Formats: sequence, C-alpha cells, structure tokens
Amino acid sequence: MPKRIVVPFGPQHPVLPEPIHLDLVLEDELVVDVVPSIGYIHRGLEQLVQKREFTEYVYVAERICGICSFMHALCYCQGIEHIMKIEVPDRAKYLRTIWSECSRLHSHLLWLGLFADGMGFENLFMRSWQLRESVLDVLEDTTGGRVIQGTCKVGGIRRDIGQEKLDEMHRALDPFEQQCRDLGDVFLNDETVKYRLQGLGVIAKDDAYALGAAGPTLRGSGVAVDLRETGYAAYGDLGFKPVVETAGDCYARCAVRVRELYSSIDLIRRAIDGMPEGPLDVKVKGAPDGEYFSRVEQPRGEVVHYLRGDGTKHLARARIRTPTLANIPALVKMLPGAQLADVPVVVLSIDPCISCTER
Amino acid sequence: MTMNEEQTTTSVALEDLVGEVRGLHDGGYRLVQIGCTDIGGSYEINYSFDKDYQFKNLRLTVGPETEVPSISGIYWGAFVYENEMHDLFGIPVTGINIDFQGTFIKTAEKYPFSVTRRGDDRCRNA
Amino acid sequence: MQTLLFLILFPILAACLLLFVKRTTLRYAVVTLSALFIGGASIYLLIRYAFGDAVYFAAPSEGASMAMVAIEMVLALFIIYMGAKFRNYLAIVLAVVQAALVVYLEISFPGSLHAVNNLFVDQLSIIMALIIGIIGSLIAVYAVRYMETYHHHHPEVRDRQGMFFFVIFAFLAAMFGLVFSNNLMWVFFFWEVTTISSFMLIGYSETEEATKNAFRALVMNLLGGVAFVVALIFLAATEPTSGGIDLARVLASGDAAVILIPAVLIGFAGITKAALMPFSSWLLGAMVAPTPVSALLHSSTMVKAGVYILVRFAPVFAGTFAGFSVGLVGGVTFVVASAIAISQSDAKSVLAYSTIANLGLIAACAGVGTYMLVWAAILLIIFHAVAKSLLFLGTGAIEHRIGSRNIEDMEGLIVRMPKMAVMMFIGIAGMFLAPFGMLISKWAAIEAFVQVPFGLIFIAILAYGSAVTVFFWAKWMGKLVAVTRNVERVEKGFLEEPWAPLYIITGLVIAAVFLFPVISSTLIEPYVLAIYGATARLAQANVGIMLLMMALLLVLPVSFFLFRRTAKHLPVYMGGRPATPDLHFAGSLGLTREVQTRNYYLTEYFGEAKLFRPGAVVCTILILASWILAGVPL
Amino acid sequence: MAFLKRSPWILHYDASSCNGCDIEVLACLTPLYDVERFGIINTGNPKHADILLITGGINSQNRPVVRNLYEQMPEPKVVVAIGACAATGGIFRECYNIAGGVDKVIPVDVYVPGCAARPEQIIDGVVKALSILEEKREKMTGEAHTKEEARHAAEAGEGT
Amino acid sequence: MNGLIGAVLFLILAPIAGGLIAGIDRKITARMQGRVGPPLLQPFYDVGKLFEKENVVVTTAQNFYVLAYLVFIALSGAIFFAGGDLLLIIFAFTLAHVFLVLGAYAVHSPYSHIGAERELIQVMAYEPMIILAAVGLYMVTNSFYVADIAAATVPAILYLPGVFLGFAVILTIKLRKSPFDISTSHHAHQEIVKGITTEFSGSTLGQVEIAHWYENIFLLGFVYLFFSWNPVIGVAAVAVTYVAEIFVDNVTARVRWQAALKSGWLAAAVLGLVNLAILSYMTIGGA
Amino acid sequence: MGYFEMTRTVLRNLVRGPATRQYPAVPARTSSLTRGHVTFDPATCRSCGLCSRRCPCEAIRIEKEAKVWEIDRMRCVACGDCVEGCPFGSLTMEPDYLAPVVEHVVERHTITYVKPEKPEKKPKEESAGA
Ligand code: SF4
Ligand code: SF4
Ligand code: SF4
Ligand code: SF4
Ligand code: SF4
Ligand code: SF4
Ligand code: SF4
Ligand code: SF4
Repeated sequence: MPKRIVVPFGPQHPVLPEPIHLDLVLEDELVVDVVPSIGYIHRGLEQLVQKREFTEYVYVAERICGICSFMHALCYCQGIEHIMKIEVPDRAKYLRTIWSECSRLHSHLLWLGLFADGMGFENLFMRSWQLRESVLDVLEDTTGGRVIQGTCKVGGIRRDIGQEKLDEMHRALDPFEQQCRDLGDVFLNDETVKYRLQGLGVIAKDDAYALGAAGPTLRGSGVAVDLRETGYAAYGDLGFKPVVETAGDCYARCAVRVRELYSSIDLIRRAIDGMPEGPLDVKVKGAPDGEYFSRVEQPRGEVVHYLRGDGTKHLARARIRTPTLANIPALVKMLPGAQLADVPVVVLSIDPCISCTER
Repeated sequence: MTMNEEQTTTSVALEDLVGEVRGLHDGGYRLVQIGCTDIGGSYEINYSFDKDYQFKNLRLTVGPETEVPSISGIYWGAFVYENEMHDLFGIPVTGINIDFQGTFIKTAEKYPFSVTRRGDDRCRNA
Repeated sequence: MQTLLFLILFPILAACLLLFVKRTTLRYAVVTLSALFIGGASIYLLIRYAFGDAVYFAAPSEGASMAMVAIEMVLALFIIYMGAKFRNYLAIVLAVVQAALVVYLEISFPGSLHAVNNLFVDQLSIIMALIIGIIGSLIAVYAVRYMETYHHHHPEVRDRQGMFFFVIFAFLAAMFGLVFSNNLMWVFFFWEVTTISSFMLIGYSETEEATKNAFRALVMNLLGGVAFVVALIFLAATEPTSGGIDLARVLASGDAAVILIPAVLIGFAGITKAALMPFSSWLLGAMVAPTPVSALLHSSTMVKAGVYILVRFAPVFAGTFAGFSVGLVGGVTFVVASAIAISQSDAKSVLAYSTIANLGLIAACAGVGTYMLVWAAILLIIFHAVAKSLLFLGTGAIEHRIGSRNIEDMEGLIVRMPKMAVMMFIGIAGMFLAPFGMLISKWAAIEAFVQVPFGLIFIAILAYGSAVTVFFWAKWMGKLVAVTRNVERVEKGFLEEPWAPLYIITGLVIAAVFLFPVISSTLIEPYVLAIYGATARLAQANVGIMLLMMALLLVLPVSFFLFRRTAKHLPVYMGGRPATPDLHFAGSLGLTREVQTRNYYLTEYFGEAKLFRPGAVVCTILILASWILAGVPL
Repeated sequence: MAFLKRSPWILHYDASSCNGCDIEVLACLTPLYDVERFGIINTGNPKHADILLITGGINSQNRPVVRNLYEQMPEPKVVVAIGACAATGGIFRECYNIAGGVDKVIPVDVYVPGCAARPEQIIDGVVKALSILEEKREKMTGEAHTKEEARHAAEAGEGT
Repeated sequence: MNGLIGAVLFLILAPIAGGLIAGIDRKITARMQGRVGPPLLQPFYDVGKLFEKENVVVTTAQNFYVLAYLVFIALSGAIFFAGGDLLLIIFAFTLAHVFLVLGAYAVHSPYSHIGAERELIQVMAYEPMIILAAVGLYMVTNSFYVADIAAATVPAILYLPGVFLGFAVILTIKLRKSPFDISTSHHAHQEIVKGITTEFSGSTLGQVEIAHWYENIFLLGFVYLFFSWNPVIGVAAVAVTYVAEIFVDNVTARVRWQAALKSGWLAAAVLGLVNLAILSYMTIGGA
Repeated sequence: MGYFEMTRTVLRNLVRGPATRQYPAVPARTSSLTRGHVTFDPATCRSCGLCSRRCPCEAIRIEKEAKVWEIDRMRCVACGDCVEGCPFGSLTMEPDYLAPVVEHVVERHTITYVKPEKPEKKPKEESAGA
C-alpha cells in the first residue's frame, strides 16, 4: 500500500509571496513527485504592444515585474534602439548600468530575505530587507520610485544623477559593502543555514546547461554564462567577470547571489568613477521596423525580449522570455528527493519570479 | 549600441526541425527560448539557441493547424515553451514530454494570440 | 480447590462439546454459557482466595502426572507427524529431543518428580486467572460470530470451526492449569499444550504462509520447551537443595547458585514464549491467524505465560547478572519493537510489535526483579491484557466491516463507525496515555528503576521507548478521529460480531483506571509483600489526581454539545485552490486530485529491515552472556 | 472591548500583481516599517486573518482563488486592494486576461492607490481598514444579539 | 493545602504571566531584528481579538480537542505548582499534547495533518530528555515531588549541568522556537502554512494560545527547579534561559524534522545520560 | 564560529536600537523626484487632450465641450508621462502620496481656463466658433 501524501502547495502560500502552484506527492516528507502549474498571474501584457505606442510601452515593460523593473525597461529599450539603430549617449549607458546594478542589489537582497524566510530564519529575512531599504532609498532619490523607477526610455534616460548625489552614493558604498559582507557571512558560514542548503536540489553542470537554466541557477552549477559579458550598456567598459560556483546545490546558488552583491557594488563604484559627461538621450524619430532578440542579464538571469516592428507606432509583436520560465524545467528536476521542508527553499533557490514568467 | 552579439536566423522546414535541433544540441548549444509570432494567417516559430553568446535562431513557418513536433525529446526543458505555444497560439505540438493539455497558461479566452488583433478596438477614452 | 479443578477441567469439557457442535447459533449458546461459567468461576476464585495468603493443594498427583506424560508423548507424535507432512524437520528434531528428555527425566529421577502440593493459588494466579477467565472467555464469545464471518469472507478456507473452538477451550484450560500448578512438571505440560494450541490456530487457514508461520512459532516455542525440560532435569538432579520440581520450594530455596541455572533456562523458555527478541518473529508471523486468536493467544494470555514465569522467578533473578540480562533482553526488545511499530501500517503488525514491546517491558521489570518492579510488571500484565484484547477485537471487527486492517484505511472511522472508533480510541488511550494503566505501570517502573544499580540503562530505555510509543499510537488515533467528509457510514447493520464483548472490555479498560487502586491493594500488593516483605504503591495524592484526570476525560466530551450551535462550518484551507468539501482540488495538468493524508512511517529510520536484526543480535548476545555469567552478582 | 483594532492579522495574496506592490507589502513587515508596531502579523492563513490584502488584478485563473480565500476568512473581515492593479487593473486593465480590479470578485473595503503603493500608503490603508473592521464587528455582535433574542422569543412562543 | 493554593494561583496567574512573557518575548525579538515591535500587551490584544471573532470550524470536534488540550495543559501546570509528582506531570503534559495533535488530525486538512505528524515527532524528540531531567532531579534530591525538589537545598544545577543543557535544547522545541519550530510557529512563515493550528481559528486559536502561555510558565517553572536552592538565582536563571532561547530563535534557520529528532535524542543521550551516569557513579562511589 | 553567525547583527541591533521609521508619527521619507501624485491646475489647462492620449492607463479623460478634466486615481500609475507631455504646465507631479479611499470615485475638475481675450484680431471668428 503506497503511503503517499498528496498535498496542494500554493497558489496562496505564506512562504512564497507569489502564487506558485505545485501538486506535491510525498512519502513521509520526502517529495516523490511534483507537478507544477502556472498561470495565476498571466495577464497577457505582450499583447499590449498593439494598443500602446512603442515609446509608451516602456511603462508596461517596467511593470512586467516590480523587482527588476528597470532591467525590463532596459531590455526593451535596447531592443528598440537596436532595431532603430539609435546610438545612446554614454552617460545614459553609465547611468543605466548604475540603476541596473542597484536593481540587482535590491533584488538579490530581497531574494536573500525571502530565502531566509523560506528556511525559517526570520531575523535574517529582516536584516536582508533592512539592507535592501538603503538601495531603495538611493533608487527613490535618483529616480523618484522605489520599485518602479521609470527612468529608462527609448533613446536614453529621463533623469540624470547629479555629481553631488553620485559622490554621496560613492561614499555610501564602502559601509554598505561591509554590511552586505556581514550579511553574506551569515548565509555562507552559518551552520544551520549550511545544513539547510548544502547538497539540496543539486543540478549538475551539464544538466543545468541542457535544461536551459539561466542566471545564478546556471552559474551555481558551474556554467559561466552572464550576458553582461556581451558588454551592453556600460558593462563593456567596466570590465566584468561572471560569478560562478560549482556545487550546483542551493548553497551554491545562494553563494552566487551573495557574491554578486559584492560584484554589483564594485560595478557601481567603477561606473561612478568613470562616469562620462554628456547628454542623456537622443531624439527618437520614426518607428521601429525590423526585429531583434534583445537580451539582458537580470538578477535571475537572461531575459529575452523579442521585438518586432513593422514601421508603425505599434509593434507587431513583443515576446518576453524570462529567466524563471527557463528555470522551471531545472526546478522540476530539483524537487523530487527533497524533503517537504525543503520545497520552499528549493523553489526559492531559482529565485522564481512568477510575475514576469507569466506576463 | 555596443551590442556585439551576433544574431543569425535560418529558416527550417518542418520535417528538418528535429534533425537541426539535434545538431545544435550536439554542437553544444543551449536552448534559449521558443517563441511564436502571428504573421497574418500563419505562424512563425523561432527556436533560439545560444553558445558562448552566439545567438542562433531556427525559424519555422507553419499554418494554423499544422502539427509541430516537440523537441522536448532533445531539450527536456522545451516543454514550457511548447505548452505555452499551444495555450496561447493554439498550435498543436505533438509528443511533449510533460503535456499540460492546454492548462499551462489558462486564459479567459482560448488561444488569445491566434487571431490577429492588431488595430481592433483602439478607442481611447472609451 | 474445586474452583481450581473446575477452571481447569470445565473448559476441557466445553472443548469436547464444541468439537461436535456444527450450528453457529448452538455454538454461540454453548460458548456463551461456558464463558459465563468460566468467568463466574474466576470471579468466585477472586472472592474466595484473594484476601489470604497463597493456598496450596496436594491434589491428584500420580494419575494426573502419568496422563500428562502420555499426552505429551501423543503431542510429540503429532508434531512429528505434522513435521513430516510439511517437511519441517527442525520441528521433528526438537519434538524428538524434547520427548526424549521428558522420558529421560521420568526414568532417571522418578523419586524427585513429586511436588508436595501440585496446585496452588495466590494473588498472582488469581490475576492471571481473571485475565484468562474474563478476557479469554469474552474473546471466545466474540470469536463465534467472527469465525462465521471469516468463513463467509474466505470461502477457500476449510471450515474447521469445531477444531477451532476445541483448541480455544483446551487452551483456556491449559492456561488455568499453568497458572495454578505448583508442580513444575505440570507447568511444563500446560506450557506445551499452549504451544501446540498456538501452532494449530496459527495454521488454521492452511495457506502456505499460515503453515510456515505456524511452524516457525512451533519451532521457537519448542526451543523454549527444550530449555524448560533441561531445567527440570537439572532441578530434579539437584534435589533437595534446589527444591526439585515444586515451584514454591524452588523459589524458597536459599541456594541461589543452584537454582539460578534452571532459572536461567526457564527464563529462556519465558523469553521464547513471550516472543522477546530474537524470537519475536514467530509472534509477528502468528498474525496470520484469525484475529480472536491473536487477541487471545498472542497478546492477552498465552504470551503472558512467558512473562508470568519470569515474574514468578523474579525473586531469583533479582540482583543477579542473569536477571539483569534477561531484563536487558526485555528492555532492548521494548525499545526496538516499539521503534519498529512506527514503521508499520498494518494494524495487526502494530499491535504485534506493541505486544512484543510490552512483553519486553514486563520482562525487563521481572528480570531486574525488585519488589517495586514486580509490582509494576504485574500491573503491566493486567492493563496490557485488557487494552490489547480490545484493540485486537476492534481491529477484527473493523476489518470485517471495511475490508482492510490497514491503519490508513481506518481514516475517518469516527464518521464511518463512531462506536467502534470510540472503543478503539479508548483501547489505544489505554496503551499509552495517562491516566490509563500502561502509563501508570511505566511510571512506576521509572520510579523503581531509579533505585536499582545500572537502572539508568533501563530508564533510558523507558524514556526513549515511551517517546516512540506516543508516536505510533497517537498517529493511529489521529487516523481514527479524522473527520472525513462525504463518506458512508458503515456501522449500521453491523451485526456480525457481537458487540457485547467489546463493550465489556471497553468498560474494563475504563474501570481498570478507577479500580486500579483496589486491584493494587487487594491483589498486587499482598503478593509482592508476601514474596519480598515490602511492596510498592502509588501515593494517594497521585491516585487522586489520576482519578481526577479520568473524570475530566469522561466529562469533557459533554462540551461537544456546547459547540454545536454557534460554529460556522467552512471547508479546509487548500492553498486557496478551488476544492470540494471532500478534499478534491484542482491540480496541475488540469486534473482534479484528491488530498491524501497518510501517516508518517519514518521507514528510513525505524524500518523493520533497519532495526530488527541489530535488536536480535544484541538480545542474542545478552542471552548468551546470561548463560555464561549467570551467577555473577551485580 | 474592541481588541480587533489592536490586533489585525493580515493575509496577503498576490492576485496578478507585477510584484511591485507585492514586495512593498512585504517591506511593511521589515524593520524600517515594522507594522508589528500596530499588532499586524502576516499570517499567511485565511483562517487566522482579519484583513485580506490583495495586490494585482483579477484574471480567470485567480478568480476562484481570491473568492476562496475571502470565504475562508472568519467574520469580521475586510479587504484592502493595494495598488492600481488591484483597484482597477491599472496599467494592465486592457490585457485580454485581466477582468479588472478585485472588486469584480469580492467586496473591497479600502482602495490604496499607487503603482507601486508605498509601504506608508499600505499602512494607511490598513489603518483605514481597522475602523471598518470595528464597524463590522459591532454589526456582527449586534446581529448575533438580535438573533439570540429572536430565538428566545421563538422558544417562548413555542412554550405558550 | 499549600499545594492547592499553588495550583489555584497558577491557574489564575499563569495566563497573565505567560501573556506578559510572550509580550516581552516579541519585544525582545523585534529589538534583535532592529524593529520596534508590538506593544507589550500585544499577546492579550491578540487573544482578545480571537475571542471576538466568529467561530469557524471545519468540524465541531476540533473545539473539543483544543479545549481538552487547554484543560490538561492547565492541569499539568497546576499539579506542578501544587508540588506534585514530576513524572505524573510529564505524562499529563503528553496527554494534553496528544489532544492538540488529535484536534489537528480531526480537521482532516493536508497542512494540519502534516503539522500533527510533525508535532508528534517533536513530542518524540523531547520526551526522553524531559523524563531524564525528572530522573536527574530525583537523583539529586531523592524525590520526584516538585515540592520536595523546590525545597531541596542542593544546587541541582551543579550536579546536572548536562541535564540542564539538554533540557535547554528541548525547551527550544517546546517553546516552538527556531531552529525547532517545525510543527507550527508563532510568526515565522512555514512551508506547511500554520501546521498544526492551520484550521483553528477564533476562540479555538485563542485557547491554543492561552494553553501555550500555561505551558511556558510550567516549562519555566521546570527550569527554576534546577536553581531552586536559591530563589534569587533561580529567577535570574529562568530569565537568562528565556532570553537565551529568544537569542537562539533569532540566530538560526529552521531545521528539518530529522535534525529536530536527532537533536532531541542526542541531547538526551549525550548531555542527559552521560551526566546522569557520572552522577550515579559518583553517588555509588560516594556511598 | 559556524554557529550563531548572526550574533553580531543581533547585538548590533540591540545596541543601536530599532531602525524603524516611525511612520505615521514621522512623515514618510520622500525625495524631490518622488512620483507621488499628479496635480491639475484647471486654470491653465487648455483642454488639448495630450495628457489623456499619453497616459498608458487611460487614467485621464477629458471632455472638451463640457470643460471637464477627469482623473481616475485608481488607474494612475504615477508614471509622470502626462506631466512631461502637458505643453502648458497644467500638470505637476507632487512627491506626496494619496491617501487610501473606501470608495472608488473618479476625480472630476472643471476646467476654468478662459482663453485670454486676444486683442482685437479675430473677434468675429471666435464668436462664430462659439
Ligand atoms: S524578474 Fe522578478 S523581480 Fe524582475 S521584473 Fe520580473 S518579476 Fe520582477
Ligand atoms: S526572472 Fe522574471 S520576474 Fe524575475 S526579474 Fe526576470 S523577468 Fe522579472
Ligand atoms: S478602451 Fe482604451 S484601450 Fe480600449 S480601445 Fe478604447 S482607447 Fe483603446
Ligand atoms: S478625442 Fe478622439 S481624436 Fe481626440 S485624442 Fe481622443 S480619441 Fe483621439
Ligand atoms: S475482512 Fe478481509 S481479511 Fe478479514 S475475513 Fe473478511 S475478507 Fe478476510
Ligand atoms: S499597481 Fe503597479 S506596482 Fe502594483 S501591481 Fe500593479 S503594476 Fe505593479
Ligand atoms: S501619471 Fe501616468 S498614469 Fe498617471 S495620469 Fe499621468 S500618465 Fe497617466
Ligand atoms: S492637462 Fe495639459 S495636456 Fe492635459 S489637456 Fe490640459 S493642457 Fe492638455
């Protein structure tokens, strides 16, 4: 007689703020089977391109997700710019880089917090989110929005950061980095955290690659794929090396993100140092005609915006492939064999973003 | 744009699809995405691959009712895209390893992308 | 003495009668009447002899003894025949060896084979007699209808109910004989009869598995029987210092060094009969027998013969390494069997493992053998017999109703068979919860072990063992009380088994809590006092508190009526998913799935495969050690 | 005594938000905003919750979920729709899969504007919800009281 | 008579003290997390609120089990403060928990069910150590009676440092604090929603909370026994122990059930048994 | 030490006291750029409708004839595009936030802009247009 427990997991679930739906089959607490289902957040926003002018769609694009909002806008704008062959001014590229990395910082800190919450480490959650607030303050001061920045536009950016603010940010980076390192130490060294993470949800290097995983999920398994290496925005000037861990378990994925905090801080520092003067945007004339797969490295990995214009103000098609969608197959492979207690931890380890996954 | 990545697009016939994909798989490419576009009466399906930031696209053009073979036998993770393709566009995909039978993305209206909806009801401030 | 003889002989009479009764109604009448007589007689015995010292009766000796030897030979021949028929040569060998030893004993020591008094009765015998007389006959009554249904469900099994009830009643007789005999030869004879009864009944269904398990039980019990005879030979040979085969004299014999060897051997026989490790497997196999058999032989009475004999010899064991190691065998069995019970989902397996565990605990108390522990051991015997028989019978009744005895299938029994569920609930509570009996005994045991050298080991065993016990009982209870929805009620029309025995035993479980101070002061304490000159008892205040708890338990359900009106009913929380009241929810892939809640079995940690062997090995080593170091004082 | 106002436990559900409002709800729990100051606990369990905070609009798949969660909450309860999406569908209101704001499915007591709604706004929204909660409680006990009286009257009527 | 007064005082005062301690706990926790935290009396507001809510049940039976849980928790605490037998108290305590578990089983919900199973695992994890602690106190004071133990003049803690540490480990389980808050947790989020209390709401949940206050006071009383030779030190030690528990709660992740079980049992075996073995060797040697 | 890595943070928190911003006792932290809500100046709006056209949420509706300018605050995502787009500076983005409401109503303004009397030039046409 199979002693199997069948439990619905989500869509409403205290540990996962977003609606994730899994049907779990357990033996005792061992996960023997898991079938995911999505679609609770599907809005159909890709189709809005047909109702919004391509310049206005930026506002929709940045609401594909409220966490890496800026990167979606960036990815979209870069795609349009590529199609329309617009060369964006350097200062805009640098500022885009700074905001991207700020987004990554706040996204990773947010994730670390949720991850800690998933492990039942309440204080660590609190600490991560407390740190995150300092990033949000910077974002609000420089863009006017905590989570939806609204500064990226086709052809450049809408707001500048004054030199005074840049200097202030630069000064704040050192103490902030110290705080991040203190936080990172807990994630990387604490025994109870290690107990929960090590050896959990292992995806081997080849599997991760073959399954099409992206971002820290891929890099945690030892594959050095990070689109920032392609040098979009200012990354080409700043010199960038992807962060890679090899173990392929939840701990490795966590370590990748922790170390990316440090690398982001470093990138911001260098971007401020090398900030060129100049205009913020160029005038956009005409309408996009052509297609392009715009790719950007988000906190969760590679996002692809496929944009196709037919010379009118409305795009013919936007197709957004987000890293979480790419990571779902890996997740499905990771879960069986975990314990029930590990389910949120494993699920969170890919840093799922249902909002942009389901669009 | 300092976009230095190459993007190549090659058209592929329906019957060559699986073979081509296998070739890319064996060549060490990873699957980036599969996406469809409605090009008025028929669909264009893009299979995107990447290796060392070299972006390759296989492009398949099919009619509305054409059955498309699944590549999930080669790329296990392809099922997410193929289910999506089915649920949003109504393209029948055969042989998906995890076939959600149209429940992957449940929408208020069936196959919302299957009809060209451009230009309809764009009445601001209605 | 007439009462004793009546109790031994009357069941035989009934047995013979039942051999020929074919109609169920008639059988039912005969069994019920006999049960009334037997039960009545045992209660009379209580009234008559409980308030004095042990009473000894000279009673028929020569003829009876000869008859017994003769029967023993017949039984040996029977085993040889069965062994030959089913190609179990080990059984034949053991039967032959045993018969040969008996003959040798009879021939070599004709002079030493006389007990001054062949029969006796003291409080311990009375307790045993009450268990046999009341619980045993209730089970017999229950069995009549059970067997009818059983054959109804299993048309492939040959209907041998005549034989069945013959053996049952013969067995009852043997059990009475066993606890009343002062002559160890007699004890041995009755001992062997119970072995054969068990063999016959386990093999009742005549399937391959049943036969195999029957032989396993037989072989292991014969092994103990051989040890028993050897002990007898030793006793006879060392007469008069050892006291010969007169139980009272043996126990009173001052020469510990001499009687310790037979004590160890008889202890070994007790270990086999009580199915302690490494011999537990026979009792697990015995679960193929119809459920009343499991209730009667394999939990409440026959296996108790094993621990009965250990309790009898407890004074000899006290303070010796032999006793200590027997105690440890019991202790290890207790903790290991309890742990394995966690991994079992078959109700009878759980009951079997729990039985083994409790027998182990009793053996642990008896082996260490201080007066407090003996007190606790006897208490355990009583409470275990009552509660466990209820559980077995309940399981049988449930099985006949729902067609499964898997605990998982008992989910929602409180809705489907409320009365039955409540009885099971009480039975389970009786096994592990305060203020019910088993727990009182464990408590007493802890208090007693604290004062014993190396008692810490036993304390640890008890601490871990009871923790584990809570787990497997509570989760079973949980299954029973789960209020499932949209399930059919199947209790109605449940007329196949008589309810009366179940009601009575349920009443006994509860009564035992209220009466236990009386039981203790009238039966257990005098016995312990007589043997040790000191006795244990629970403090008055504690008894009061326990009665208070019991009263609360009986009163609390009244609160039910308070909630009825006000509460608003809502379906359970299912992660927000659309779901039906009977727990079907909209799952992935467009499927509708049903929630399934299964208990945890923690097989990875507590599996049979994981624990049985180590437990058996440890116990084997301990037994061997006890033989080698028998006399070493602690 | 009205304890309800001092101990509002919330249930948060992300209907189809972009995560923007979502994370701001969570941010309310964290040290800088610390809504536990007001006795607010994010329970994650409708059976324990008094206030349902919903972010994002309604689509066909989450419609029954939202209703289910609402029904699972014991009275008195209030619903706070957070952000433009939850109020009207916001920027996504024209998407084919968005039916509109939360009030399409369940009654909404408080609307918090914004995209994303700020933690401070969310706090304001919850505080606003408290007085509504208290009103509902009074109404509920009042109702219970009248019911009780009606029952007594009926019993008395039967008696005669 | 003294006993009766103790029991009555406990029944009346424990909820008040327990609620206050819960309030202080939440305040300290908040401070450790860099937050202000709720008002001190928040636990009372919460429970008051729960009693104001509508009574929603899955099955009426659940209310019975929870009531029984409350009654028996209160009873075991009352026996404790009446100076009763420690073992009896422990057993009554287990009985109470079994009722809570049964309540969770009775509602027959997936999350409650898992919570119930985990709760049982927890019971299994802490039971050996709690018994050993009682035995340890006996070995030092020669009595299982709380009254005698409390009145004893020997500093039990000096003889039972290991037992005390082991008890501290299971105290974490009992207080439902991280890393062992596996069956339900007060405020931290959990993969099984609220586990054992998922389906309890309104006044039923309020009763669980009150029972928890009773329980905490009882447990702290148990801690006190280790230091009872000097009341001042005793009270201080109880406070320090509790703060230490809060601290541990705040610096650890929740572990899986396997680790909870292993920790409980290892604490009993390594800290408890070894300590007792040494102690019994000493007393035998000394005798 | 592997265990209790969090100790430092806990102690620091205890020593430094809570980091909580005591909202509502202390007003919300905003910056000059903060996009709180859009304000409308009815006196300068010339009913050109640009704001309405640019708004990605159709939050603004204007009725030229009736001189009504409406904003649905529950739709507005505070993107600021209308503000950027208004050629007459009638719209501003204020950093403070709107309070929650219990009812969803559309905010209505009557445009009071009066076209300044253009000196002499084409008084006839104007009257003809009206
Ligand atoms: S990836 Fe996640 S955080 Fe980023 S925009 Fe999408 S939903 Fe938001
Ligand atoms: S993974 Fe998805 S949700 Fe997350 S940032 Fe990327 S696109 Fe947004
Ligand atoms: S309602 Fe708005 S979005 Fe829809 S067609 Fe009219 S103007 Fe366009
Ligand atoms: S009023 Fe008519 S024409 Fe003018 S902007 Fe609106 S929709 Fe277009
Ligand atoms: S219930 Fe099943 S096992 Fe029992 S007698 Fe009937 S058929 Fe046989
Ligand atoms: S209101 Fe804005 S931030 Fe909030 S969920 Fe909607 S789009 Fe996201
Ligand atoms: S701020 Fe943006 S959303 Fe709001 S009214 Fe202006 S354009 Fe519309
Ligand atoms: S507010 Fe500005 S943009 Fe809008 S109608 Fe008036 S003048 Fe035109």
